[in-house]
Amino acid sequence: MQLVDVSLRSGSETWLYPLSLTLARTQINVLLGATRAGKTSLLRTLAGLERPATGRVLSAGGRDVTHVPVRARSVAMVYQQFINYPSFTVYDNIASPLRVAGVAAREIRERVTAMAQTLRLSSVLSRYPAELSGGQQQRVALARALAKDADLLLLDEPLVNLDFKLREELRNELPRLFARRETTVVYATTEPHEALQLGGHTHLLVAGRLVQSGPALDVFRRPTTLPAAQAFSDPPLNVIPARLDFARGSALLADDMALPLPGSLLATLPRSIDGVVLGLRAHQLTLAPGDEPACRIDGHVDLAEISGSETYVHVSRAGLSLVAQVPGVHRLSIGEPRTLYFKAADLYCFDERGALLFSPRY
Amino acid sequence: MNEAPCSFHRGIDGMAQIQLIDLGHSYESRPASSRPARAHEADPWALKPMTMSWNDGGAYALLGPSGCGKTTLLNIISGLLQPTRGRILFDERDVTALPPESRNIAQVFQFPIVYDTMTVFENLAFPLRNRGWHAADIEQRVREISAILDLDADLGRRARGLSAEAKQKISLGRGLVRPDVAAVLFDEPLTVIDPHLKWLLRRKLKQIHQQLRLSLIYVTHDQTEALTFADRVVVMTHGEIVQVGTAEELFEVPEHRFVGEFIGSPGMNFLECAWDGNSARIEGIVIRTVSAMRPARQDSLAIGIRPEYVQIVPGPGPNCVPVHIVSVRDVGVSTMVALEVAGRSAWAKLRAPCALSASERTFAHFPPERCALYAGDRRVA
Amino acid sequence: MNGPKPVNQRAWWLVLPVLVSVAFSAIIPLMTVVNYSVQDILGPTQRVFVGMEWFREVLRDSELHGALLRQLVFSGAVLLIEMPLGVALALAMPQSGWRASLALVLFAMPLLIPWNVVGTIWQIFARPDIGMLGHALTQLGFDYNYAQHSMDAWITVLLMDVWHWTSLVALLAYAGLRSIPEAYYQAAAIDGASRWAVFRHIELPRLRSVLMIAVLLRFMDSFMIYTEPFVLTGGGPGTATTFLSQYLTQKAVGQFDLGPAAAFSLVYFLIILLVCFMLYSFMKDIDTRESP
Amino acid sequence: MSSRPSRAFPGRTLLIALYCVFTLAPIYWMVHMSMRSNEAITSTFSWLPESLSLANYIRIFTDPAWYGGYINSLIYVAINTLLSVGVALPAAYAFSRYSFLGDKHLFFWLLTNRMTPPAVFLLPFFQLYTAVGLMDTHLAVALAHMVFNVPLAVWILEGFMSAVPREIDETAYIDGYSFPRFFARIFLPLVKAGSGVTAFFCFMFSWVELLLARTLTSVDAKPIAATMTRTVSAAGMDWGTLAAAGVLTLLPGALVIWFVRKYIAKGFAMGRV
Repeated sequence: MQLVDVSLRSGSETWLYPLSLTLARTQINVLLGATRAGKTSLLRTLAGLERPATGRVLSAGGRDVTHVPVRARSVAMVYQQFINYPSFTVYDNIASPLRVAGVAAREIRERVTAMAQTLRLSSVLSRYPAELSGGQQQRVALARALAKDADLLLLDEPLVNLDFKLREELRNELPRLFARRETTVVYATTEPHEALQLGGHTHLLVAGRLVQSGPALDVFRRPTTLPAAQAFSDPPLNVIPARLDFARGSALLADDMALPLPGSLLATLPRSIDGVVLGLRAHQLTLAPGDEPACRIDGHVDLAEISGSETYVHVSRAGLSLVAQVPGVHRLSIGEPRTLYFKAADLYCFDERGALLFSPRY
Repeated sequence: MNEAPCSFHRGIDGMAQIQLIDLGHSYESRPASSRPARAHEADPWALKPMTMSWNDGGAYALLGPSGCGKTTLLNIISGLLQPTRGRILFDERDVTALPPESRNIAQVFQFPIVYDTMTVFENLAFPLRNRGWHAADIEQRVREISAILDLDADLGRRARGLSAEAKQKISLGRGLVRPDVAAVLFDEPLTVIDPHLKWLLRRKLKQIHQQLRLSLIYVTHDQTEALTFADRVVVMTHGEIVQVGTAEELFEVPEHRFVGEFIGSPGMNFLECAWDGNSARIEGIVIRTVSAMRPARQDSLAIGIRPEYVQIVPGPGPNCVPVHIVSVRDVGVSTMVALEVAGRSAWAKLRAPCALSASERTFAHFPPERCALYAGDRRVA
Repeated sequence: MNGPKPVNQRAWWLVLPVLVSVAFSAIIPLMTVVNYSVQDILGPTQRVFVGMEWFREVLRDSELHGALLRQLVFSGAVLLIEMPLGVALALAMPQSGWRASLALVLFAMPLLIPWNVVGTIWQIFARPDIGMLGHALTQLGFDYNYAQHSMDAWITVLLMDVWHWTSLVALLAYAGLRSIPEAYYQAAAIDGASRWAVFRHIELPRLRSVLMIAVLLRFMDSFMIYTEPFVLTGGGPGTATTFLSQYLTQKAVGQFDLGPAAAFSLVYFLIILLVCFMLYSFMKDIDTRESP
Repeated sequence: MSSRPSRAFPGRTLLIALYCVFTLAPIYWMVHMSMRSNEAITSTFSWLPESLSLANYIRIFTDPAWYGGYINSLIYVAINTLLSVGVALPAAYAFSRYSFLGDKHLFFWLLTNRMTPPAVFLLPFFQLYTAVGLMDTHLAVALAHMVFNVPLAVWILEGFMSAVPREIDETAYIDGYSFPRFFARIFLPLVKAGSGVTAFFCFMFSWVELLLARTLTSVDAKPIAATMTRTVSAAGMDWGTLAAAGVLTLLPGALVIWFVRKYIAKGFAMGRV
């Protein structure tokens, strides 16, 4: 499946700027981006629910399907709301695409039963969707989409409306469900860690533009631009504007604090560069110095957010606010002075227009 | 009964402010649109009888999945719901039969509730005016609260045109404006807030608690919200309080299997084990734990260990069990390893990237100081 | 995501049946009316174009001025009585249980009675000789006779309309009240709000759109009232209760003045359209002034 | 279950009670009259029924001119309700789901038909239906009533349909449903309640209208409401029969209300809750 120069507009609003994108066949393709970045528009264009203003949509075989109506395409879709046919039982819901396609009754029964088994819906087949919990309703929607065995399976933030623990559970099940199929999966999400946990290919969208594509970890570790690094970062990427001081081999922050930079970094930078933007992922910051020599930034605690197994420590100092993702539970009071440590080798370096100058090695 | 772990005192800094005495609730006739059937539906208690007390000036969170009874408990405290059993005391005064307006509490709801026709100032002043405050005092208090919530610029505007965030801040402000309340209750107040703005409001709430020293009770299903906000978190499931503790306690020392599974991502591993009369064994290997007591029951024993503390080691040793690696996934900030231990699946969450591969057979080390024994659902001391 | 509705010109096919069915009974007759309004019909085949003649005549017609004035007073009185009464009834309705069902069914009853039967019911009810109301008033010493005294006729017609239509306002307001989330009342209780404050600051603002519909419906229907007073008073005594529709019918069917009747029809229709539009913009205006 | 905050205000029960009495009194009086003979009515005044006579009702049920009126009314009301809901369903779907050239103007124009005084159309209707040979048929009345019922039906149904998430339609198209099949199998069951409410309103407004119904009929399709004007005879008003006929016109309405009593509140919210 391939999009060529596709753009999407509605009235005066542009949802997608012209972009070309090739989906990795029979893999999970994650569309990652903030709300209104164009994920849903892209999914709807792939499904045929929206006609692109420009460009073409090509099917796996290279056939132009831009103007093929939705009904005639081999796609299935799962929405973030739990969309099922309220007047059908769970069984009829799962069977519905098969019935429309004219599959033989016996085969329908077999496929629905098998699908219900996989998604643990066997005991509720005769109930109506409204009688089910949110997690079950979304599993019904998944089952209906999977039962169809379409070439293209689209999922639009399917877990976002579920309770935290249910989300975790279903997220672990999903890759297993997709793995057995000859289906190209496109999964839209706003959450970077979801993209990482699902694996596969990640396509980063920022404000209606495709900024980077590639295997999830590659995109995460080697963003080509600052917006890409920021889009694929949760908690947010720590962004530190600095001036370079090649003589002393360090970067000067806004309040003239000097950060020593590794020689390997400085060596790659042209001498003409003055201002840069340093990027640092939250999990690279620690509350205690490690064994290796580390850089340090002093500041005051804004808030320690405890997620359960981790703590997000928000620290600020003159014009700079940072967030550190540290393992374990740390209760820190607001305003408490605190030092954050990190290794200079973990810094990303971008020029002032956001292009990557240096990326840490993995 | 399950009352034992629920009652506690916080040293000498004053008497308990809110006391629940043998409090329980059941809905005799469930509404037709009630929640879907669950395994425990036969249980008549929406809230099992409980006794506990909450201190003046504390920040508490009621945490649990939807349908666990936390909102029922909140509504009983606020007086919107009459408990079918037990009493509730504010400062030793029995308020069980009092309506909300006579209870001296404030509440902030899940969705912003503002009086559309009033300005922001009038909204904030409303609870004070209704109680006959003098105009000058109202003015001063409203300015104080609006300053804390960054609402100063909007004070003269009508509430209806504002964003959801601003409206919810008005709701928060109306909850906080009365200085003499016994408690301010929050019912998932950040639901409508944009995810990337949530931490700012969480911070506001913490600051407010430090500045105003009001007693706050916060209901949520979001563990981050509860653990970040509260000094003490009350974890509930199936209408029952299973643990009350600080964030550290809930993470390090879950008293109940539910707490272990619910807190943390992924939750705690529970691995079935046998009891040989002296120690716990998995596949015949002795597993030492921090539990010093002998388990009261010998069946359904399990070793609980957090995925963060599981170590993958190349060979056997003390507290090491053979494992089968199911999958290895580098998720950027850590490596998630799915294991199979004695036929049970478990997670290991490793900080550093590792050179493991799926379907490999190796060993997992469970550090004894990180392991605890669970008999049934409860942790063995 | 709730984006804008997709543009789809083929949706016209779905609207076509409505268009055809309504156009048949609305556009063709309207054309006829427009046609008549500018012609003098002298015979089946003899017509003369007279331009604005009939309009001028109609606008100078003092009988029509009288009917229009009565109509405006009547519609104004209807709105002033039925709106507050309907809202009060909606507020007073039981919240749930069999009482609520009973009240709903009772309230809906007058709405489902054929309009001429409404007139008949009130005729039987209010006549001084055989009617309960008329008899009672006479017994109490009032010289009540709606067939002879203009004032009595007026009050009776108004009372009949209140009886007939207040339920509609009450039911609309009741439905609007039911859609206010419970949490608003809970918040108000906790804030210590008085019953009046709850009404003023929660219920009334949230009933705004429903009440707008009610005002428009009541205005339109009262402005077009025909059957009920026709049966009850026949427009009398004299012309005391002759409203616009009756006057129009007299002109068109009774006197067969087709041209003036048609011109009058158009003026009538335009007045309704204009007043509805004014009411609508007025209420919209309040709406926008409330939210700067 | 929950102790709802009090919404009571002083005198609320009294207000409801008084209004119920006000609503019931004229109806009671008509029922009372319907069971008295004409002589009794005009000679003696009585607050309470002294003898329950069904003579007036028997007269109606044995005279085809009387009961025929009921049947005529019910026939054109039924035709009108079916046609109105039938044409409004696809149109309301179009308004709730798509934007198309002139959609807002069309919707507004439809609503203006609700604002047209029936008196305005009396004569043109008469001529039009005479010209197409529909005079004095049930269809004529049904069609005429569609002028105000179809706009109303579109308006109410549009509210109900907008409450159904658009994603359901899309899911069905993705599943391979054709539009007619989707509409019949999936969408209609979802707006069942809305269609019921709409039918109720169409029934109501067609049933209570007389002016057009009377103008467009003479013999074959004459509605009951028009038949009632016959009771003025040489011997003065036949009050008893008139009251009995009036009582009988209440029954269909009362019956319908009873069936939809649970949905009345929702119906008046027009699906826009």
